Amino acid sequence: MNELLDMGGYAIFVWSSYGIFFFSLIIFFLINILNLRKYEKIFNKTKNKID
Amino acid sequence: MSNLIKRDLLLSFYSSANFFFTVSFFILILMLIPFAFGTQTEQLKVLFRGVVWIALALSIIITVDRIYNADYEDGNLDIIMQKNKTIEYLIISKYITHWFIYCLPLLVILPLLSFLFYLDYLETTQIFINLFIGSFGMVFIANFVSALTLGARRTIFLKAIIMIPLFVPFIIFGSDAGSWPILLALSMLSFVISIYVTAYGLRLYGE
Amino acid sequence: MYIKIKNNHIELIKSANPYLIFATIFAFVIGLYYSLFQSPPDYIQGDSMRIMYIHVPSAWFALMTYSILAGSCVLWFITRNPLFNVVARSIAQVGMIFTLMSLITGSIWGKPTWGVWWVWDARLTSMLILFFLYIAYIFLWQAISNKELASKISAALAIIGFINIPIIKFSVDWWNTLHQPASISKLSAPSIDVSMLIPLFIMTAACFLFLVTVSLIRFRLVLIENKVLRTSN
Amino acid sequence: MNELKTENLSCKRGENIVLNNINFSIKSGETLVVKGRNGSGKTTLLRILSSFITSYEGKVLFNDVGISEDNLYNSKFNLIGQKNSLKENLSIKKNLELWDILFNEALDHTKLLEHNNLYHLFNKDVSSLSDGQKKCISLHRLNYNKYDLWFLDEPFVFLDEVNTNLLIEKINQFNENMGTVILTSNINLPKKFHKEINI
Repeated sequence: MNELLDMGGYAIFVWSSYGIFFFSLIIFFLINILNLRKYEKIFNKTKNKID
Repeated sequence: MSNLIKRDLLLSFYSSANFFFTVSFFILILMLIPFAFGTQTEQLKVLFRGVVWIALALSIIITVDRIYNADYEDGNLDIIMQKNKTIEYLIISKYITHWFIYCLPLLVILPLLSFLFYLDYLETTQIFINLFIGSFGMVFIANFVSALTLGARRTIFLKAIIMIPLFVPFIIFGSDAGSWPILLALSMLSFVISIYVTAYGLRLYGE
Repeated sequence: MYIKIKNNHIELIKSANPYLIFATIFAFVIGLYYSLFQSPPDYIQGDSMRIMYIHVPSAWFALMTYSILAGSCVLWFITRNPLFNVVARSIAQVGMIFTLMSLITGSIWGKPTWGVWWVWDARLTSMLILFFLYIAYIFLWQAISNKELASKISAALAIIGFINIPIIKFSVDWWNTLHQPASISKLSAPSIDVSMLIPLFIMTAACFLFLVTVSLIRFRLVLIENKVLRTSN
Repeated sequence: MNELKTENLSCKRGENIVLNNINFSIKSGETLVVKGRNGSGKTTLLRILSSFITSYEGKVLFNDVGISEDNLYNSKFNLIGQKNSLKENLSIKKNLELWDILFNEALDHTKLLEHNNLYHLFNKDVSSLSDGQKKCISLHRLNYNKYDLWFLDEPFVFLDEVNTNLLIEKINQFNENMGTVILTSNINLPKKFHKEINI
């Protein structure tokens, strides 16, 4: 297991790049999902008003 | 067309964009080189070639609002577009005035400045030819960026972000002595693109 | 910006969403397993070349997304079908994220491989410029308050950027003597082992799924944003 | 004798219908007042008539020729928009000089400004003036006299009683010289003009 974490001496490079990559992707995904929810709420409100 | 050129030159003379100010701007930017990098003759020669382009790019970037944005915001652009039915003439006269006010001063002062930086006649001529050709291309680019961003007010940083990538080829080839034919091709290409895109932008905002 | 899109199409996209999210996560887990555990280290670069499995797909999709973006902007101008504008706007930000990721992972990979974080060669420089083109496209749209106008203007800008990228690549290539062979040609070279191709392809597929999932979410977001902006006016 | 008329003029902005079936016709020597609430498309109508907006349905005819086909149409009207077209950091004198070049006509400004009691501000910066004074100077463009048509967008906003009457007098004079005026307004005017439409 230690050998795997060590990545042949390149641990900091490999793990940091994978970390940054997935962290950004997840954050980006969440921002968009939450934005969509927010706008759906606003949209439903205005729709109810019109109805 | 000649009326618009006359009017723009007079306007720039009345506001703080006359010849005296633009020349001072160039001298001051280039004066920063020895302060930042020291006074070794060889190094100054190399740096001068590049920084002269950066000074030109800066002067075009900080004045991009004056091409169409100022006239758009106070309503003069309506009058200008009404008086110049053929929009291409309008655009070409804007090219001429913008080049005249912000690029010509640099070309005039260039021989003097290059002697301050120990360049000889041959090198000065090469830089002069490159600047002369490349500055036209940069003016074309600045014009269409100004026309496209008319609705986005006071966003000089955004305009710089749009413009600098488009300036990159000019600066790369401009700082090389023998590549004026490529610069000429780039300038011509940007002229063709610019005149279409500027007309497109102006028509959109006229609506 | 009036879009005639049938409600049942939106419903279809909506119902596909959880499956797509699941498939993306699944593909990434498999891809991670293969790229971190199940593939041998490169005999020259060692384990550091594992970064390639995320770097190369990001770079591919950064370029591909910009091509789709510019292509749909062109199609929008030709056909005047506003759907293309919505496609362009929903895909732009995903492309920006992929560009940023390929820049970051690329420079982290560059440190152990070349010994420096950054090389001023044509590919890296044009990637950096590509990132700023995405930024210009997205923020110009936000800066213009008339949204219909903003879409037209930023679409014009995207097309200009598409012309600009090859010019920049050519000029930086000319300017720089530090040439690196492109990754795709590296792939076709026999030096790459099949065991390395498998994780690369799985990661590419996972990134593609991510692109599709988020683009479809953003597609719905952009549509609803248009409606909200219109009713609030 | 000129005639400007519209036939079933409609204009859409995205999905919003801004103008719906506008019909009017106006001859030389007449004034048309366009009334309507804020945001009812008065400015859009003027921008269509001055050929800035070209995407509309219906027809706009000047002497029975569509305005987009008439190459000389642009030199026949004088549009005074809601923006003042003044450079804030320049003096009135310099602003008027710039206009003189654009309009290609040298006016005797001193005399005309005395008429509006503005001559003592001739060398003052525009930014130091009040909104009403700026509007007065903006309307000063009406003195350029080669035009058959005037399009005035909200000309009475910010004007005091004296200046309002002066402007009405000016419009009457222009009508007597066979000029056509189209003006927009969202308030009741002190004088009745020839025609009026509500949009």
